Amino acid sequence: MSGETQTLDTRDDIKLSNTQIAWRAAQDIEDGAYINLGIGFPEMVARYQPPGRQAIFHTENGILDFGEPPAAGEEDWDLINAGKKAVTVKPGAAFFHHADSFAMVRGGHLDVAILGAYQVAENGDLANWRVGSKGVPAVGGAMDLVHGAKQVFVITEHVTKDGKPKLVSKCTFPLTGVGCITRVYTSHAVIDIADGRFVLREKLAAMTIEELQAMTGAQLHVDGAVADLVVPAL
Amino acid sequence: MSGETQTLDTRDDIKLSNTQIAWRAAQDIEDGAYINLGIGFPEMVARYQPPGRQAIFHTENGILDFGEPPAAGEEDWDLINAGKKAVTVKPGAAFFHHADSFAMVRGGHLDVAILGAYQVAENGDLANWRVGSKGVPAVGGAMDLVHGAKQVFVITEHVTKDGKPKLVSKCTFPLTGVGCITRVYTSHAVIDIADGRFVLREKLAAMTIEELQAMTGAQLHVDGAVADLVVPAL
Amino acid sequence: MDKTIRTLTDAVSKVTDGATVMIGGFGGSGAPIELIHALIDNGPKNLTVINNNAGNGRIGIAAMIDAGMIAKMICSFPRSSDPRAFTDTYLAGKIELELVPQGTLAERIRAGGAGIPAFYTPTGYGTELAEGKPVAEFDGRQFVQERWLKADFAIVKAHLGDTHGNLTYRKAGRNFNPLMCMAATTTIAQVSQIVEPGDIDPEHVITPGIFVDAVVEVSNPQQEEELIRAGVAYAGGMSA
Amino acid sequence: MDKTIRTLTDAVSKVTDGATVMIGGFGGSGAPIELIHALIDNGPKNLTVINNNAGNGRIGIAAMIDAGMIAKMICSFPRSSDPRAFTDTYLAGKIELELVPQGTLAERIRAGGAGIPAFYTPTGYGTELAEGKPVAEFDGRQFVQERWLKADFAIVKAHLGDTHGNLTYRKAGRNFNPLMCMAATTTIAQVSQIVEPGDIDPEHVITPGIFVDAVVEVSNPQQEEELIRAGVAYAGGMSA
Repeated sequence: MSGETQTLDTRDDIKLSNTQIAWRAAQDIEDGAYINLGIGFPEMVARYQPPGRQAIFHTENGILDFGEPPAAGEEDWDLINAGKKAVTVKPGAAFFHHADSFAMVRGGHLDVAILGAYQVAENGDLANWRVGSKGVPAVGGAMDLVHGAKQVFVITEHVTKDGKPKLVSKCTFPLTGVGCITRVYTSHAVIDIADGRFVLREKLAAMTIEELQAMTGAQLHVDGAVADLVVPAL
Repeated sequence: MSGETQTLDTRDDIKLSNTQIAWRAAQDIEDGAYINLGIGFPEMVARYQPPGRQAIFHTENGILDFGEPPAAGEEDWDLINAGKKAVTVKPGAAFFHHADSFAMVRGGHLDVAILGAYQVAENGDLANWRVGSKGVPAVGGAMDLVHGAKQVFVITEHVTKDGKPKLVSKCTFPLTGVGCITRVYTSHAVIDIADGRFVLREKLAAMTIEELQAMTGAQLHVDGAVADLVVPAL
Repeated sequence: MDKTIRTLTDAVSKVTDGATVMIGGFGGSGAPIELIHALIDNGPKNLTVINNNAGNGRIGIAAMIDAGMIAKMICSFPRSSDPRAFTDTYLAGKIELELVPQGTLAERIRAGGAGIPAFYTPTGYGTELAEGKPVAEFDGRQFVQERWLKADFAIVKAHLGDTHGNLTYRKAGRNFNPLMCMAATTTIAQVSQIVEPGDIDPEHVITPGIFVDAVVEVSNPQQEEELIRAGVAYAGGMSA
Repeated sequence: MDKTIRTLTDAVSKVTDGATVMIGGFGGSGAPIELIHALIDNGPKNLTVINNNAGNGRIGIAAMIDAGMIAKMICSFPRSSDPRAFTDTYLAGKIELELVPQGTLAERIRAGGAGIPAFYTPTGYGTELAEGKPVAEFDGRQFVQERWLKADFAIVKAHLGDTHGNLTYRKAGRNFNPLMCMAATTTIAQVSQIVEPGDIDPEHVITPGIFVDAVVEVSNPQQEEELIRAGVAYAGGMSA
């Protein structure tokens, strides 16, 4: 399958930007949800909470209900998130130590964790911490976050920069977790993982299922309606 | 051995009272020691801290550095010890939950735990939670306290009310813990447990080692000087 | 988001027959007497109850036993100054008992809340309470494998609670309460005062709101010890 | 009882060659920079260091690496904005790395402090970080067995400390610090202010004094992030 997809163009004209992927994922976060956003791209999701909904954000290093970054020059470097960026707290925040923080993670208390990915397999396996055996390995909280949250979402480009599929039948990069991902938001589609299969829920209206399948490294299944993936210009 | 000892009289005239046993144990608690006293008789030890020494008392239900009972009528029933008696706190006290409390116990952070006993065996086994299989069993924190404290002492009468030895070659009552006791303060002697043997350290001057041996259910070893067990009138 | 529930009865209304219920408190300290009595009024049966003790006198958990609501107690010390309710029921063979050393009980509940399915402890090794449990050697010493404890509901007593569910406790009333908040699918807290988010300093929150589902205000909570001394028996129907 | 130590150098004087040292902090938040620099001045070698990260820039743990003091790092994320010290030393094969998922690292340290020699976690199952570790099934799911972590010394940064060793922290500077206090034979805390017993409300104590052996006052502690941004390199000899 990867042989077919290598000839594909990523077609920037008909894909979502990262901010649009983040916006789409944000629409599925319910009011009052407790959520952890992975460092980097997933942090964008916080910007697009739908009006009237208030999610509560958890960061591994011991804060619940943190908020926006402070103004430049106003940073308190004891008040940072897992990405070591300065943050603020909202009324109702709490501080706690790392064991309590990961009790929240591992103990199933988070409603949603949203992470980036190098590869996601149709059985829910995730690879997102290293791409090979060279250099200095660093895992942080990724392996913990994929276990425990009630739902673990991935947001990602549908294919790599050189056109290889990121949704695959089996991960070839080192695993972060086994059978842990429940939903994937890509630049082209929204896909659930159920019973070891990719189930297509939404796709860009401008492309066919066949075109999407050609960009995907494992079989896409259809189980009920496939909606149009519609996002605002951002 | 129990055959011999059944004929013994407990000889009230030459034994320590409970307060005297508690006093003797208290002399071995160093300044600044963290200590847990079992419910009941062991609680008496707190009264006899030598002048100039300040031990810090831990109670399983989540207080470090608690103090005397309050005056009658001044009780706060959220401020109790493991025996459910009202206590007070000293300056420098801390409150914590049960998992942190038993982390202190199990994690080796207490310097000393002092407990009562039905039987202590020469290998350090302790039986102090039930004497048979009838009635309602209740264990509380006894099985936790015998593990983790750097030293676990027993204070006890040397023999039972009907003259049977409480220091035995093997416990016949259900065990609280295996190989956990390091020192025993009795109504007649101070005995260390080392390498699976009772080693006599102090005895009442009014009795011979042979007389003490006759009241004891396992061999008493002598390893160095045996001091006189001297306590004040209390 | 507002986790406030207006009445005690509503707060415990989802507890139904056969549920496993953790109840906070050590003896009467930190015991959610008003929530327990509301639960008695609602009357679910065949409950498994997890508490350090097993009731005292004729109120609280003892009154639940008297009402025939409890099929099984998981506890460390089923004795009290007036243990008749449990003792009589147990000796009559009408209630099951799982006796757990107190520190192991606390750690099993914490493990349930922290997603740790099993752990090893020195506690109980070589005793009848470890019979049938796996044993393993680490660093030359023997340890017993213990499993996590979880529950459908936790019913706890706190001091302050904000509308997000952040809680503080009073003195030794903390005990098992914060652990049980973590280990239950649904946690219901009675608090002496409901405050606004931000009124509790984030440094002083003991139970973060993520562990709490419902908060109900009981502004002058009863103390089990005082009720026992006054000889009170819970007569039912007083929670509404 | 007074656990106060007057100087930073005295506070870390017992840390000798070959010791295992837990160092608190997550990145620069809660990192005991002054104690680390005093340790560099004392100069013990062949240390095993446990921290979430592995140093940043030319200060703190990075400066320890530059000084050739660390034989092995146990951490979850040996990367930073300026990771040269660790990266160069690691790629040159001159420092050993034990990489541990962050939550497992926290739980292993807590287990060390709580007397739990081993526990099971879902984290890492099926990944290369679980290779060679025992696996067991509980409730139909696979879990990895992890062992406790203990240390000879813990070096932590707190906010208030009383002379009995009771500690509070500042905001997310709490992180690994309270856990490391529990898991070390000897715990040394730098605090912004030493206060009298009773000045910290017993309800607000985060680390009870039983876990702390020495308290040293550093009234205006440095923040790693600010030093990095200022391009500071620790030159040694500045702690006395």
